[in-house]
Parts: sequence; C-alpha cells; structure tokens
Amino acid sequence: MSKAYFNEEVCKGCGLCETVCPKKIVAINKEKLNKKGFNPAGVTDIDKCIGCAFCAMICPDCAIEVKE
Amino acid sequence: MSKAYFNEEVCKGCGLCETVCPKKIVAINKEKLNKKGFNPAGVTDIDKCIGCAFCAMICPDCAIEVKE
Amino acid sequence: MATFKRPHSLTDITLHYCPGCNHGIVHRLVAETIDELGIEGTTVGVAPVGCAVFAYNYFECDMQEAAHGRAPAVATGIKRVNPDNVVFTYQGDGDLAAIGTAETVHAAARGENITVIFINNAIYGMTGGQMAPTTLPGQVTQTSPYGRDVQTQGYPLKICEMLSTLDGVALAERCAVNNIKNITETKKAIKKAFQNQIDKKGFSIIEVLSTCPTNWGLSPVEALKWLEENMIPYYPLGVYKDKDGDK
Amino acid sequence: MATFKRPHSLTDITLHYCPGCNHGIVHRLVAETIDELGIEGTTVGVAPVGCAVFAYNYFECDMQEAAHGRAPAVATGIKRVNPDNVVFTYQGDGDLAAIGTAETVHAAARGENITVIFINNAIYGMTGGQMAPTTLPGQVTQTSPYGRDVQTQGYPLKICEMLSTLDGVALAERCAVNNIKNITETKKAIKKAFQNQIDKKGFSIIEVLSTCPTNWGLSPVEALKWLEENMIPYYPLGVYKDKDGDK
Amino acid sequence: MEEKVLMKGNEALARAAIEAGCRFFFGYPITPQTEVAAYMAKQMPKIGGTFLQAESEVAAINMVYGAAGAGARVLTSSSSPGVSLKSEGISYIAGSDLPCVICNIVRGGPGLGGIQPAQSDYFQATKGGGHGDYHMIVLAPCSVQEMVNLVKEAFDLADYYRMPVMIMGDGMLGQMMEPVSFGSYKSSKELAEKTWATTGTKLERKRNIINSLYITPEELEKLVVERYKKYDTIIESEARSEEYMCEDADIIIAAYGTIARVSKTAIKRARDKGLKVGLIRPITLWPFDKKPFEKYSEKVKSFLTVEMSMGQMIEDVKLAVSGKAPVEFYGRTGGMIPTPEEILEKLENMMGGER
Amino acid sequence: MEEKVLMKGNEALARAAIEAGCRFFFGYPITPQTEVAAYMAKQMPKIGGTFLQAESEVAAINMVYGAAGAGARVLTSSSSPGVSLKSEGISYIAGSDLPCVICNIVRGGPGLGGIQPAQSDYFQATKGGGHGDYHMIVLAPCSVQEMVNLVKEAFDLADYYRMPVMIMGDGMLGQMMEPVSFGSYKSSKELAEKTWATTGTKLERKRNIINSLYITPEELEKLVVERYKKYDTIIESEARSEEYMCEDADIIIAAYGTIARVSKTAIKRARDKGLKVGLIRPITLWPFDKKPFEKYSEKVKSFLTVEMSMGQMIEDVKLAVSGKAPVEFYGRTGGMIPTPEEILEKLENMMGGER
Amino acid sequence: MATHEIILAGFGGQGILFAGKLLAYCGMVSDKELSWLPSYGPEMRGGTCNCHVILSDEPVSSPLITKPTILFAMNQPSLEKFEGKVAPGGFIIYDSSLIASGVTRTDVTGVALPATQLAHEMNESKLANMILMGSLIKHTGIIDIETVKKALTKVVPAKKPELYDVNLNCILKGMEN
Amino acid sequence: MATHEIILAGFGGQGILFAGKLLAYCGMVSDKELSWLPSYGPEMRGGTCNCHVILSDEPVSSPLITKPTILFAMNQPSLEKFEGKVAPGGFIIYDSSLIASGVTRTDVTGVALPATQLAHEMNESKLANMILMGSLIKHTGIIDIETVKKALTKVVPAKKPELYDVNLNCILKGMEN
Ligand SMILES: Cc1ncc(C[n+]2csc(CCOP(=O)(O)OP(=O)(O)O)c2C)c(N)n1
Ligand SMILES: Cc1ncc(C[n+]2csc(CCOP(=O)(O)OP(=O)(O)O)c2C)c(N)n1
Ligand code: SF4
Ligand code: SF4
Ligand code: SF4
Ligand code: SF4
Ligand code: SF4
Ligand code: SF4
Ligand SMILES: [Mg+2]
Ligand SMILES: [Mg+2]
Repeated sequence: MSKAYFNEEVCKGCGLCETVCPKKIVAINKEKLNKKGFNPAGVTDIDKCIGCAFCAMICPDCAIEVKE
Repeated sequence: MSKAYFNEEVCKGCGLCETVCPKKIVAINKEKLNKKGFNPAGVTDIDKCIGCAFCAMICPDCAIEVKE
Repeated sequence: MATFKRPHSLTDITLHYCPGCNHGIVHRLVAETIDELGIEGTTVGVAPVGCAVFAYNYFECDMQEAAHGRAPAVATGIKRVNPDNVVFTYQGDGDLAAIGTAETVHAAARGENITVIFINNAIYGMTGGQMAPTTLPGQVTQTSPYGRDVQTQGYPLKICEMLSTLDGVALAERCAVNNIKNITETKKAIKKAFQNQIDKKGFSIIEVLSTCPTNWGLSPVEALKWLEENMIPYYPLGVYKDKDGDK
Repeated sequence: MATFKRPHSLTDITLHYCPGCNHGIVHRLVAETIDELGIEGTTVGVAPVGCAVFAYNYFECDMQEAAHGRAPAVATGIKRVNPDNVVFTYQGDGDLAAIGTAETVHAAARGENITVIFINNAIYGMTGGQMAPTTLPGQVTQTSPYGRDVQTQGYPLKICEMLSTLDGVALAERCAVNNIKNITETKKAIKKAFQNQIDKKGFSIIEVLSTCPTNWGLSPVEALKWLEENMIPYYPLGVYKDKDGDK
Repeated sequence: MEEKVLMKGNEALARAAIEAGCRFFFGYPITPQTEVAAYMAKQMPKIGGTFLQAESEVAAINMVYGAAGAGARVLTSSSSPGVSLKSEGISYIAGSDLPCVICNIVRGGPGLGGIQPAQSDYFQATKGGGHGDYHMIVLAPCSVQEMVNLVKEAFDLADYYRMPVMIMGDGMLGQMMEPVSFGSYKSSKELAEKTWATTGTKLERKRNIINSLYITPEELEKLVVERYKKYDTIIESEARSEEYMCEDADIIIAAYGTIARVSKTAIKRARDKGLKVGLIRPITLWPFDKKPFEKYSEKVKSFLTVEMSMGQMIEDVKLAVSGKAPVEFYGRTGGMIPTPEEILEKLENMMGGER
Repeated sequence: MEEKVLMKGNEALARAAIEAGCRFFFGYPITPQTEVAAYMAKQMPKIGGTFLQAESEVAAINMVYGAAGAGARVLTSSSSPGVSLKSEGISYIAGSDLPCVICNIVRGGPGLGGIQPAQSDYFQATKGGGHGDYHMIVLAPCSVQEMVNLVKEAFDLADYYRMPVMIMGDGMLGQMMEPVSFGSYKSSKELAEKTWATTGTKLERKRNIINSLYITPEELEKLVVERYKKYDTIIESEARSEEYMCEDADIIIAAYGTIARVSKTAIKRARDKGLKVGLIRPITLWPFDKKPFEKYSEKVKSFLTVEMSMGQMIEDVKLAVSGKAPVEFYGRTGGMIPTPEEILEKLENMMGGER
Repeated sequence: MATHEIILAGFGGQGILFAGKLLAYCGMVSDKELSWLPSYGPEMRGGTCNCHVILSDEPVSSPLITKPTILFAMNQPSLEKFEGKVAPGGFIIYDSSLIASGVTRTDVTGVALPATQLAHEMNESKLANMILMGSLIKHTGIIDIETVKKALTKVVPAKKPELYDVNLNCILKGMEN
Repeated sequence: MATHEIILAGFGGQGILFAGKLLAYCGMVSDKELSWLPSYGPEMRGGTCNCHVILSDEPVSSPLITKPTILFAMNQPSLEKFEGKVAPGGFIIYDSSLIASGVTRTDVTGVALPATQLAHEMNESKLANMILMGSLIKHTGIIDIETVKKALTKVVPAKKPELYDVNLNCILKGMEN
C-alpha cells in the first residue's frame, strides 16, 4: 500500500497539505525547525495513510512523495 | 428656400456628393480643373435643389454650404 | 429643407486628406458635436499618429499630439489634471488597435471618463497602406500582398466586441459614414459619447468604419461600395455596450 | 491509492517561492503535463518577469527569459522559427494583463499556436504587493492603500472574458488550485492547452487563480480561503472559449 | 531649520515632490524605487492629488506628457529597464517643450540585469536614450538631503526651461535612510504662467497646441536650433559640481551620486597615508560641469573617474580635460559597489612608487 | 561580377538580408523604411521564410529576441521613434548575448519630428539608448552598394560575436536608387554552430537557457566584464573607416553615411579652389575608428565634423583627437541636408584669409 | 557624357518618379554611374513630388542635387521652387498647359511644351510626363532613343507589356515638339 | 561618541531592519550623524537580509560598511559571511539558539546569547531581535537606555502603542544577559 513520505528539508511549513488530508493525519511539527528555518509538516499516524496523494497534489514544493 | 452652394476651390472632386443627391443634380465638372488640380463638383440644375443638405453632409471637405 | 455650414469648431484650414477620405466627414461630425454641446472652450482633443495626425490643426480647441498609439494615456493625463474639461481622442486602427492596444484596453478598463473616436479603415493610411489589425481576411495590402492569411497573420481585431466585455466601458458603438442614414446615426453616437463624458459616465468609444480610397486603390465612390459590401458585414454596426441600457 | 513523485520535467532545484505560494503547484502541473505528453525534448518555455522569473531554473527543457510582459512576443519568435516545438509562456497578472496587454491580445488574435499559463494572484508579487489589473475592488495593496477604488483606479480586467471574443483563441479557461478537485481540473485544462498546440489549434490560455500569501498578508491556508471567498466569485471558473465545443 | 526626520531616499523624493507642488504621479512598479509610488499612493488622495498606477512605463510617460501639457507639475519614477521603455515618450516631451520630472533609481543592467545599485544608465540619461537632438537636465544627488533639495529644484528647472528634468539616483540612495529636513518650499526661479497649456480655451484665448511634428524640415530645424540656444544658456548657468580637497591634489577623483561619498571615505584614508587626492562631484550630469576639470587639468598628475559602471561619465571627463592630463578609470558594475579600500588601492597604484 | 540592378536602399537592404540567410523578419511600419517590410512581405513567403508584422516595435524586438534565441538569423527594421521603443529589448538582447540585425533608417527628431533624413540618433545607437553597460556594433553605409555589403556582413558579425548589430542609414539612403550588384553570399567569418539556441533539447543535450537576469551582483558583474573583453577584441579588430584625400590635407572632414558623399562633393570643389581638404568616413560607428584621427591629428590644422544633427559624432571625434587639434562642427538637423556649398563655405571660413 | 544633374518635379500622380526612373534606367542600360533620389512624405494626394537623377561617367558623390543642370517641371510651384537653382547654362523644360508663367532667367535655356494638353489630345491624359520627356531628350540630346527604348522595357511592369507602346508613343510625340 | 559601523544580519522575518531602525533612531534622538542602508531584493521569504547602520559625530561619507565595528548576527550564514569583515578590535553578538558555530576570530570580542530561546520563553517568539539588541547595548555601551526608550517611541507604529512595552521588556531582558 502507498504511503506519504514527507521531505522535511524541502518543506516550507505552509500547511496546505494539512487542509486536504481526508484522514486528518498531516500536521505541522511546531517543535522542529528545518535548516531553512521552517516548521516542517509530517504524518502523525502513518498507518492511517491511505496513499490518496492529496497532500502531495497540493504541496507547492513537491515535498511529499507517495510510494509503496 | 435653401440651396446648395459648392466651393469649387475647396472641392477635391471625390464625387461622394453625387451619390447622395436625391435629385441627381450634382455632378463632377470634368472640363474644369481647380487650383489644386481637381475636377470640382457642382449643381447642374440649381432650381431642382430642395436644400436637403445630403450633399453637404457627406462632403469630407466641407466644400458645400446650404443656405437661403 | 435644411441649412448647412462649416461648424465653428472646425478651423478653416484646408483638410489634407485625400479626396473622398472619410476622415473629413468624421472631423465635421465631431466639430458639430462640440458646437452643439457648447463645449468648445472646455474641450481638449488628442491627435493620433496616422493620417489624422494633423487633427490638431483642424479642431478649434486646445489640442495635444500624442505618440503613436498613446492617445488614451495622454488623454488620461489631461483629464486627471482638469476633470472638468471634455477630453477626446481621435485615432486610427493602427494607432488604437495595434501599437496602442494596452493603452486602449486600460483606459477602457479604468472607465477613464474620456471620449474616443476610432476610425477603422482596415489599413495603415499614413504610412502607405500596410495591414492593420482590422484588415479583413484575404484583403491585399502592402504587407499582406497575397491577401491577409489568417493562419499566419491572424484574425482581425473587433474592438467594440472586445471592449464591451470591460466593466469600465460606458458606451461602445460601431457606425459608418457611407450614406446619409449612417452619417446621422454616427452623429448621434458621437454626441452621446461626448454627453456621457459630461455626465461623468466613463469611457465611451465610437468606432467609425471608414474608407481609405488611396490605399485601397479604389475611387472614393468605389471605396464606399467596398466598405458596404465587405466591411459592414464583417464588422456589424450597432451598439455593443451601453451602460444606460437606452440608446 | 496512488503513487506520486516529482515530475521529471521539474528540475530538482529548490523553488524560491514563499511558503504556500500557488506558483509551485502550477509549476508541478505544467511539468507533469510535459512528462505525460512526452514533449520534454521539444518544449521551449518562456519565463516572465514576476515571481516566476526564475521559472527558467525549474523546467527541465529549453527556456527563455522574456522582458516584462513580452513573453507572448518572445514565444511567437521561438514558435515561428521552430513550429514543431511546443512553446509555452508562464506569466503573472502584472506581466500578462498590464504591461503585456498588447502582446497578449495580439498573440491571441493571431491565433499564435502557443500555450499560455496565466497566474492571476490579483497582485504584483515580485515587487512587493502593488495593485494588479486583476486586483479586486476594495482590495488593499501597496498602491491601493485605501482599497482599490474603481472610480479612480478602474475595474479589474477579466482576461478570459476579454480574450474569448477573439477569433484566434482556441481555448480560454479559468481554473484554481485551491483544492483537490480544482487541481485536477486545472491539470486537465493545462494538458488540453498543450495538446491543442500539438494539434495546431491555435492560442490556448489557462488562467489559474492563485494566492500570494506574502503580499496578501495572510497565512497560506487563510489565503486559500480568501481566494475561495473573494476571487472565485469575482472570476468565475470555467471554460470561456473552446473552439472544439467539447471540453 | 525644521526638525529632521529619518527617511528613505525614495520616500523623501516623493515627499519633496509633493512639497514642490507636484500633484500628479504616474508610474509603474519596479524595484528599487517602489517606495516612491507607495508613498504617493498613500499621500496624494489626502491632498487632492492624483496617484495613478499606469499599465506600463510607456503609458506612464505618456500620461505625464498629457498632464504636463495640461499645465501640471508632474512626476514619474522608474528604474533602468522601465526608463528605456520611456525613451520615446521622453523624446516627445523634449520635442514638445514640456516640463516634467522623471526619476531613474538605477539598477544593474543590461537586460533584466539585477536590482542592486548601479550607474550604468549615465549615457542613456545624458546623451539621449531617445531619438533625435535633445537633452534633459540630469541631477544626481548623493544624499537623502540633497535628493530632497534637488527634487524641489528639478520642478523649478523643468518649468523655467520647459523641459524634462531627470533625477538620477541608484538603489542605494533610494533605499537608505538618513536624517533629512524639508524646510519650506520656495521656487528657486521666477516662473511665468503656463499660458501655453491645454486647459481649454474658455473662449478667452487662441487655442493651444502641444506638438512635436514639423513636416517641413526647415521648420523643425528652426525649432531645434532655438531649443539648443536654450540649452546653451543652461550649460552656461546651470552646470554644477562640488569640489572637495582639490586645491593641492595630485589626483582628482571624478565621481557622482552615492559613489562620490564612498570616494570621500577613500580620500580621507588616502590623505591619512599622505596621498593628496581630491574630488570633483558633478551634481548636474547634463549639463556636465567642465569648468573645474579645465581649472585643475594642468595642475594635477591625473584624474581618476570612479563609477558604478564600465565607464560612461569618463567620456565627459575626458572631453573636459581634453588631453591635458591622463584620465584613469576604476569601476564596478552589475550592482557591485566599489569600496573605499578598492579605490584607495587604485590610487596607490596610480601614484606608483612615487610617494 | 553579377549584373547590376537598380534598387532602392531599403529594398536592397531587405534583399541582402535574405541573401545572407535571414529568414525571419519582424517589424512595424514607419516612414521612411516601409519598403523593407513591403519587400519582405512579398519575398519571404516565396522562400519559406517568415514575415510578420508585429503589433508594435516593442513586440517586434521581443519577437526578434525569441527568434534569435531559437537560433535564427533575424532582422528588424524601423526608424527613430520606433527604435526608441526598442531600447529595452535591445538591452535585453545585448544582455542575453543574442545575435540579430536591427536597422534604423533615421529621420528627424525629437518626438514625432519629421520624416526627412537625419543622423540625430548617433548617440542612441553608439552610447546605448537602452539601460546598462552594453554595446552594439553599428554600421553606417553610404551607398546602396555598401548597404548590401554591410547588411550581409552584419549577420556574420552578429553571429560571430553573439550580439546585436545595427545598420544606421537615413531616409535618403533608404529611398534612393542606385545600381547595385549582389554577388553571392559567403560568410565573412568562420561561424560556430549555435549550440546554445533553444531549439528543444531533443533529450540529447542539457537544456539551454536564454537569460539576462543575474540576481547576484558578483555574477552579473562577471558576465558584463567578460562581455567587455569581447568588446575590446571588437574595438581592436572591427573598427573601420574610409580615408579620402587625407594625406596632404589641412582640414579633414569627419562624416559618415550619405552626408559623407555630400562632403566628397564639397571636397572636390574645395580642391578645385586650392583648399587641401580630406575626409575620414567612419564605417563602423561603434567601434569608432580612432586610428586615422590619431594618425592625422598632429598633421592637420583642424578637423571639421559634418553631421545631419546638432553634433553627436563630434564627441567621438574629439575623444579620438584628444585635444591635439581643434575640432569644428557643421551640421543641419530636423531633416535638413547640408549642401556641398554650405560645407565649402564653412571650409573657407575655417581657412580664413590664410590661403 | 558629362554629368547631368536632373530635377524632375510636379504634383503627386503626374508620374514624376516614373519619369525619373526612366532616366535612371537609361543610365543603367548605357553603363553610366547614376543615382535616383525621390522626395517622400505622408501618403497624400495633391502634394508636390520631385526626384533627383544624376547620370555621370564618374561615381556619384552626393545624390542630392543643389544645382541642377536640367529641370523638368510639371506644375507651377515646382518651376517657382527650382528655377533659381538651375546652374547657369542649364536647361529647363516645363508643361505649359499647367504653368502659366514662364522661365524668367536669361542664363538658362527654357522650353515650354503644353504636354498635358497634348496628352489629352492623344487620349492618354496620364502620360503628359512621357511627352515632356520626349521633348527633353530631343532638346538636350542627353540620351538617344535606342537607349530610351531599352530602358523603357525595364520600367514598364512586366505584367503590362502593352504599356510599352503607349509610353513610347508619347515619348515619340514629345520628340516631335 | 566614536563612529560606530554596525551590520545587522539574519533571515527575513527576524526583524533585522527593525532593529537597525531602532539604532538609527537612537542616533536621531541624540543628534548624531547617521545612515541606515538595508539590503533589498525580490519579495521572498526565507531569504537573508541585512542592514548597515552608521552612527557618528561626523557626517557619514559612505553609507556602505565594508569594515563593521559591530556585527549583530541572527543566523548562521550571516555570521559566516560577515565575521571576517569585522574590524580588528570589533564586537560580534549573535543568537546562539540559531547559530551552532561560534566566533572563531581572536582579535574581536564575541558574545553569544540564545536570544530565540529566551524569546520563546518570554512568549515573544518574534522579538529575539530586541533581546539581542538589549545585550548589544549592555556590552558595547554605544547608547544608553534612555536614548533607546526615546527612539523606541519613534519606531513603534503609532497605531500600536502597546508594542512599546513589549519591545522594551525584551530589550531589558537582553540587558540582563
Ligand atoms: C512609434 C511609431 N511607430 C510607427 C510610426 C509610423 N506610423 C505613422 S502613422 C502609422 C499608422 C497609421 O495607421 P492608422 O492608425 O490606421 O491611421 P490611418 O492613417 O489609417 O488613419 C504608423 C505605423 C510612428 N510614427 N511611430
Ligand atoms: C519594464 C519593467 N517594468 C517593471 C519591472 C518590475 N517588475 C518586476 S516583476 C513585476 C510585477 C510582477 O507581477 P506579476 O506579473 O503579477 O507576477 P507575480 O510576481 O505576482 O507572480 C514588476 C512590475 C520590470 N522588471 N521591468
Ligand atoms: S496520502 Fe492521503 S491520507 Fe496519506 S497523508 Fe497524504 S493526504 Fe493523508
Ligand atoms: S504542503 Fe508541502 S511545503 Fe506545505 S507544509 Fe505540506 S509538505 Fe510542507
Ligand atoms: S441640397 Fe440636396 S438636392 Fe440640393 S444639391 Fe445637395 S443633395 Fe442635391
Ligand atoms: S463631396 Fe465635396 S469634395 Fe467631394 S466632390 Fe462633392 S463637393 Fe467636392
Ligand atoms: S491615405 Fe487613406 S486614410 Fe489617409 S488621407 Fe488618404 S484616403 Fe484618407
Ligand atoms: S511574493 Fe507572492 S507570488 Fe511571489 S512567491 Fe511570494 S507568495 Fe508567491
Ligand atoms: Mg487606419
Ligand atoms: Mg501577480
């Protein structure tokens, strides 16, 4: 089953992915800062991910891959 | 009764007035050349003129006056 | 029965236009309008670059000569400085619809409160007969010697149709001066376009289909016929937009 | 269930856009289209002046950077030289709808066989948030600090509506990328606009309503909401012209 | 003197224009001068003035033409590529004898170039970017305070001579803040009423025509020659420059605008090291002030032109010096700013082992 | 040599371009060069080339940019106001190192001016009408035959140096007919393949980018400095002029283009009267050929620059002469053409009672 | 052949440029050096129009004629404008149908021909120019008729060969006068 | 007061220009000569940003600082870029929450302060700049707190007077460190 993989260093923390996940499992990690100075997004519960790729489709920075 | 008066020196001999006169009394005078080198238009039979001013309305050079 | 004389707002300088050129008719209609509305003292005209470039010699009011295509921008500058003046531009199709496209569209979109008189003669008259944006498909000109090929040279621009999509436009009407009826209509349209400005209604444009006997290679009378048979069918006359709804 | 990875036609250079800026989404859709149509080797893109100026860094194909507003003219030059190449421009609303109005209208009127991707974010992003021709009435920008006043600053330009009056236009469609459904639609539209070119159908333009969180002064998520609530109602999505009749 | 305020060059420019009575601004955004328009957009509506963002630089300059012809004090502002687009319009304004003020806050070129400060539009401004025989007065302030003073004067010069006046700054000058006082505005010239303006005849006078077309070459020539007589007066009476430590100098630097300030720092350091260096800072770029160059050309060992370009003003320096002394060049371009250290090094090289 | 044909300068220009392999023309009508486009409109479709009438000069020059970037030999043509509008585009072309040929068939200015022949765009052409540090090669033919030769060469120079080349003519040269032979075209330079052109990668090479934006000033400066090295080579190897009766001359006239021919007539008449007068006729206006001026500057009594302008090339003459001899000026402007008689009178005045 | 500097002038539409071209082609077919320089201007009927033709054995330096050796005038303003410029000893021919005054100078040869009237009579009202040209050739002898015939084949549009005869007839007519 | 040439540098959004303005206004209220020169560029978040502030008793000649006497660095690239340029004997203060490495030069004074962390702790995550500024003032003594207070009234937007206190608190906090 495909799952979403977030590239935290590419992410700019915009939060768009969060708004489209049907499973509500995407969230910005406020605790973390990547090298560019952003709070990156990530999946809170990867098991729930259905690999729909919505998050990837809206990500302006191609920070998300969806793969097996 | 108003009549059409043609200013031959202003006229450029375009012939547009000829096409709109309801009385068909306007004609280009092929025999004459004005100072600018054009054959001027004129009224052939002023008595027939009904003073409708159609000739004047279409004249691009304001060469025609219609007056008492 | 009528009387008829040269309008006061037309100076007595001899027009330089070729015999039969429709520019002269439209000049007179504009001058009559200025006379009738009693706005000679407050009108400022803007001449284009094109055969009408010398319009600044002909209208008995303050005039500015604009760079090719920029008359609407120049008019905007004038109008903004003296909003109570009546400001009009007088432009050809090369001027208004080619090089001046952006200035035309944006003055219209701004609803700039000016009056635009647009002479569409389907050709660049002044420079000797090149293709204009409004040249008909198949029409032969100096730069479309094999006839305008829409595949490579594009389709004619229909200015009234295009501008009437813009919210700032108060009036967009297409006329012709090929016969007495149409001359009368054109006069009415021009007068309305000026009145609109006095009433602060925004941008009004009157497109007048016109002949260029010289560069069409036709006599003035033949040219009128060509206009009737070719231009009017392609560019239907009428009101394209009127904010008031009435005509 | 799906798989998803960065399209090949998008280089791996990090996009310089602000967080949440919709430019990035549209870049990806264009790149996916190039991949899917298998035209990477024949595509030549034209970057604008605007936030997308660096587009030449991002598309994995030959690129030219055009002067502000002139992308359609540049694309015309490229396309005429190599008609078998697929040539697209990628332009913002300042670029395409203000300074480039004439080039846009005339490339469209010519039916120039190119594809235009038009990012309408109702603002000048690159220069720090000035009013664009597409800025909404009342919208506050750096140069409309009291909100765009249509009386003095004019009405927004509706590009699809305006261009759809032109005979040379094959396709004019307005989209948005604010949600998955619209992203999917946008992708389809972009693909059709490229396919049209391959099929030699003429000028195709896809307008994409987009956010500029930075200059709107909103978070990326708030910006999407503002777009939904303000831009989409003013600029209705949909096909404005499709020469084929089918969609 | 009025209290000083801290202000960006671009904003000070805009405010000075308003204080000089400018009520019309037409422009198109471009870095690094966007603050000019932003300031105008904010202030003009408050004082009944007009700020209008044009659809392009071409439209903006033609709006300026219209407004100037209608008798207004009018300003437009842009940066390098935008000024190129204005060249046709500027030529029209010059050819129609209209007064207006045009700002170029120069950035690196050619083409899209960069947005950092540069002086590579000197030729364009002084020799005529547009076509035909014409000139503009070009003023080059070197500080925010001088920007304010010169902008005010620019409007007076424009009206007095009925011609376009350009303010030439650069990104650095536009973006930096300095304390500045505005004082009150009083025209620096006695100005005639604009009886030539197209304000509508009110049926009280003959119609006015604003025009640059003269189809008879005799007529056109006559007008141009007349205009050049006016230019001669301007060359005579308006050429202006600042001299700094020139009296005893072995080397005189020629530099204008902000880089003249950098040069001053270099000169101080040079003097600390015992090198006698001075500065001539042209304030008017056109007319170019030849006099100080003529004055010192037989006294100095050499001149050094320092520019943020590949060397443009140097031609005017050479024309002024006319072979009487060597004229060397140090420049950086594309947005690079020569540092005092670099200039100092160049000075030391020029002096060779001589010291 | 091929049979001669009688042809207008403008048409010969167009035909020469086609013979040099130009297959793309983008332009906008303007007097006095409309015949160029008319010829192209007629011929290009016959040979599979493209003639496209653009919506404006701005669009035309940007189409040229696109086509040049795509690897084509491309021409545009205009006259003074139209060339002003092209300045931004020309600066972009120079800044992107693209080859193309631009013609300016100069008319009187400024503004709308007139349509008669003039040379008042010399500054614009040689110092940069556009913004930023850049140059074009500027070629100034004086006869229809030379027009043909230089147009062909212009394409080679453009391709060889990857830069815009301008042909500067005037209304007289464009409109006059003279017998001309076209010969056959052979490139005057060894030309490399245009591997940098945006022709589509065909997946066979890395992508090509045509660009003039360099946001880092260091990078932009580096490129500009590189480009100026190329310019130095051009100054070294391409500067060109004709000398006529200079050897024994007391006065040397400097004049280019058609007015150089008028000057020759004046020189013949002067020699008939015993005045020793010669001519240096710059063929490349940029680079300006300083050598002959340097060579004669210590031999002659003075130089006389004759221009159809208020005096523009005279600055380059003065820079070349560098104070070693007086440089006088005779010019007419606005479409007026100096006659041999006028020039002769000026020469006689210069010689004073001395003869 | 000496150097001939010929100014042809008249109204637009009178075939001034065409007449000048004919002369220029005469130079071409007889291997002379030559130049042809028209006046040009906005496309307006009724304007005046002129052209300068130089035929010479030596390369032409200035194509601009300031002292014509020959003036060919087809309307009043042209004669007025150029008469004073003709070189002493020069030659002036003009269409006396359209020009009321005559040549006033005494140091030049003046020839009057009612070319327009003759053209009307021949029913070739547009070819007064060729009639005047015939007369010019006869009086000045600057070119022979064989050269003119050769040149005429080059100026007459290839598509309308019938024009050759018409033009030639007018020239011959002019040579009778 | 000697001449102070201060470079402030960090990410866009960290309030670098604001901090620089505060210094500039300190100069204003104490009648110094001064200049404030920002870096500028396309509107992009996450870019770096700096400004040059000169405070002096003499007129400022070049507003461009090539040898800062003081460096105020809020991110790693800034410290790396400017450290080497600081004049010998100069002063460097940096936010050690965001800068892992430290000052390597020995001929300058380096002060590290975890300003971002302190700001977080104060729940004023956007005001690390003011905390660092407080510390700068304390260590260099280039201005006194009364001047800062006066200057602060000028830089805080008139519409948001509440910001005065918040900023001042942070500065005071910085002065403790
Ligand atoms: C910038 C510029 N480009 C081109 C020209 C040359 N030009 C003069 S008039 C004209 C076209 C006129 O055509 P149009 O506007 O249709 O007016 P018309 O003469 O047909 O009435 C052109 C291209 C110019 N003067 N300036
Ligand atoms: C001739 C010229 N004028 C102005 C500019 C400055 N400029 C750069 S980008 C831009 C506007 C960009 O806005 P838009 O096209 O809407 O693109 P966005 O940044 O919003 O994506 C402007 C005016 C320029 N570079 N060149
Ligand atoms: S792939 Fe779908 S379910 Fe999985 S994280 Fe992304 S949006 Fe959520
Ligand atoms: S959409 Fe992309 S960039 Fe934005 S928060 Fe999600 S992963 Fe990060
Ligand atoms: S006024 Fe009427 S009737 Fe009389 S001549 Fe004119 S058109 Fe004919
Ligand atoms: S319409 Fe006027 S110009 Fe034409 S022929 Fe009649 S009177 Fe003469
Ligand atoms: S050329 Fe055409 S448009 Fe111009 S004046 Fe003559 S007929 Fe009218
Ligand atoms: S400024 Fe606006 S349009 Fe530009 S990158 Fe940032 S968010 Fe996008
Ligand atoms: Mg027209
Ligand atoms: Mg935008």
